[in-house]
Amino acid sequence: TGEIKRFLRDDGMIKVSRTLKENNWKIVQAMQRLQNEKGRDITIQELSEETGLETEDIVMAMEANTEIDSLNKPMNV
Amino acid sequence: MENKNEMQIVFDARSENEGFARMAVAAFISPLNPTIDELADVKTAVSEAVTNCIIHGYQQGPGKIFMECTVSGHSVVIGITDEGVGIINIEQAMEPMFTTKPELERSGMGFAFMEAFMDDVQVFSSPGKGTRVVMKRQIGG
Amino acid sequence: MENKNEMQIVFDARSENEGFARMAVAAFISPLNPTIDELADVKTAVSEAVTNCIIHGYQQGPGKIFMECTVSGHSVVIGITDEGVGIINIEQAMEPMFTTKPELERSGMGFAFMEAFMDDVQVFSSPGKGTRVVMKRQIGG
Ligand SMILES: Nc1ncnc2c1ncn2[C@@H]1O[C@H](COP(=O)(O)OP(=O)(O)O)[C@@H](O)[C@H]1O
Ligand SMILES: Nc1ncnc2c1ncn2[C@@H]1O[C@H](COP(=O)(O)OP(=O)(O)O)[C@@H](O)[C@H]1O
Ligand SMILES: [Mg+2]
Ligand SMILES: [Mg+2]
Repeated sequence: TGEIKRFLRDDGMIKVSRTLKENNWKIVQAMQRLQNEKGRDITIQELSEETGLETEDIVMAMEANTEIDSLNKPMNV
Repeated sequence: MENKNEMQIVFDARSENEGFARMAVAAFISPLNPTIDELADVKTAVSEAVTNCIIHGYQQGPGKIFMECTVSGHSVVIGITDEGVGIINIEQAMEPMFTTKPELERSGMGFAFMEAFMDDVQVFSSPGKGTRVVMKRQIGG
Repeated sequence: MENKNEMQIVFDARSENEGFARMAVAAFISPLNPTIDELADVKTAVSEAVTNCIIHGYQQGPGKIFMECTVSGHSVVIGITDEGVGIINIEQAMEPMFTTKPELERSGMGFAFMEAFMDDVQVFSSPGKGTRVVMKRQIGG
């Protein structure tokens, strides 16, 4: 079992995903860069091309972000 | 995407599933290549509708939430339904700031957010039977 | 999480929904706080099962895929079902390297991957009626 997994990872068949935090940092930076360059809202595809991350990883990282956002929100607005 | 793509989800009315519902819709519509803002808008609307089912529909008790999403061309339609207490006066419920649970965060702004973030929001409800919200949004085109 | 949490999804058998299915399961189990590796394992197993429904079950034609996920304690059970052509010899189908579509990438390793990445995999099938795969995995504890 361990062998198959190791084989797949070494082979690049399974992408060893970066941590959400690393992805997040990449995404936030890419978003600012692209937004400045294009002067408009960025699509998920553009972010994927810019960061080299799968759109799935971007959706995941954005979700992690909203959770952090809502934790930072004051409770009595 | 040329033709219609559909999904239906049934899940337990628990606050930990709010993130699941939001992500499931985000993942389902991401082949449309939404912008980051479009994605955030749709997720917020889904969150508000699902929270309403949990808090108001089922009064935080057990129950099932039914969600469907249909994509055709650039149009996204999302239905979110509970079999909870229902709403007596829908028009009043949809007024900004109207709430029957004033102790909650963002009180009374759920429907206002759904209407702000989606192109169209319709609410159907029968007291004692449940509530259904259908929201539409044009994405990426 | 103390008690059971359940979801069921029905979606169109299209390759663009593979990512959706994978993400939906990932999002649903994330309150269990899985490691990145646990998440990757479960996502790979779900991908393989869903791909099989699309490619073999429905032969890339139209159809619905039924997926459920139940979390109780640290245990995750995922069922993935199609109403496609079915499998005549399940034992043979599950042998590593066995495939009826040798032109595909990773030929014949789908079930081997599911077995490698999950604690338990069971396959039920009736020729002409469809196929059901039930996979279990202990997560985060
Ligand atoms: N699914 C539902 N079931 C029963 N009542 C609901 C439901 N959704 C909304 N309502 C009613 O509509 C009111 C307004 O909803 P909303 O605008 O989301 O504000 P809030 O959730 O902050 O009260 C709620 O206070 C509740 O009385
Ligand atoms: N859902 C399904 N419906 C019908 N046949 C299936 C299904 N899943 C698997 N099979 C059969 O089992 C074989 C082995 O599957 P798998 O191990 O995933 O390898 P592969 O998909 O590369 O062929 C397939 O080639 C196919 O004949
Ligand atoms: Mg509300
Ligand atoms: Mg396969």
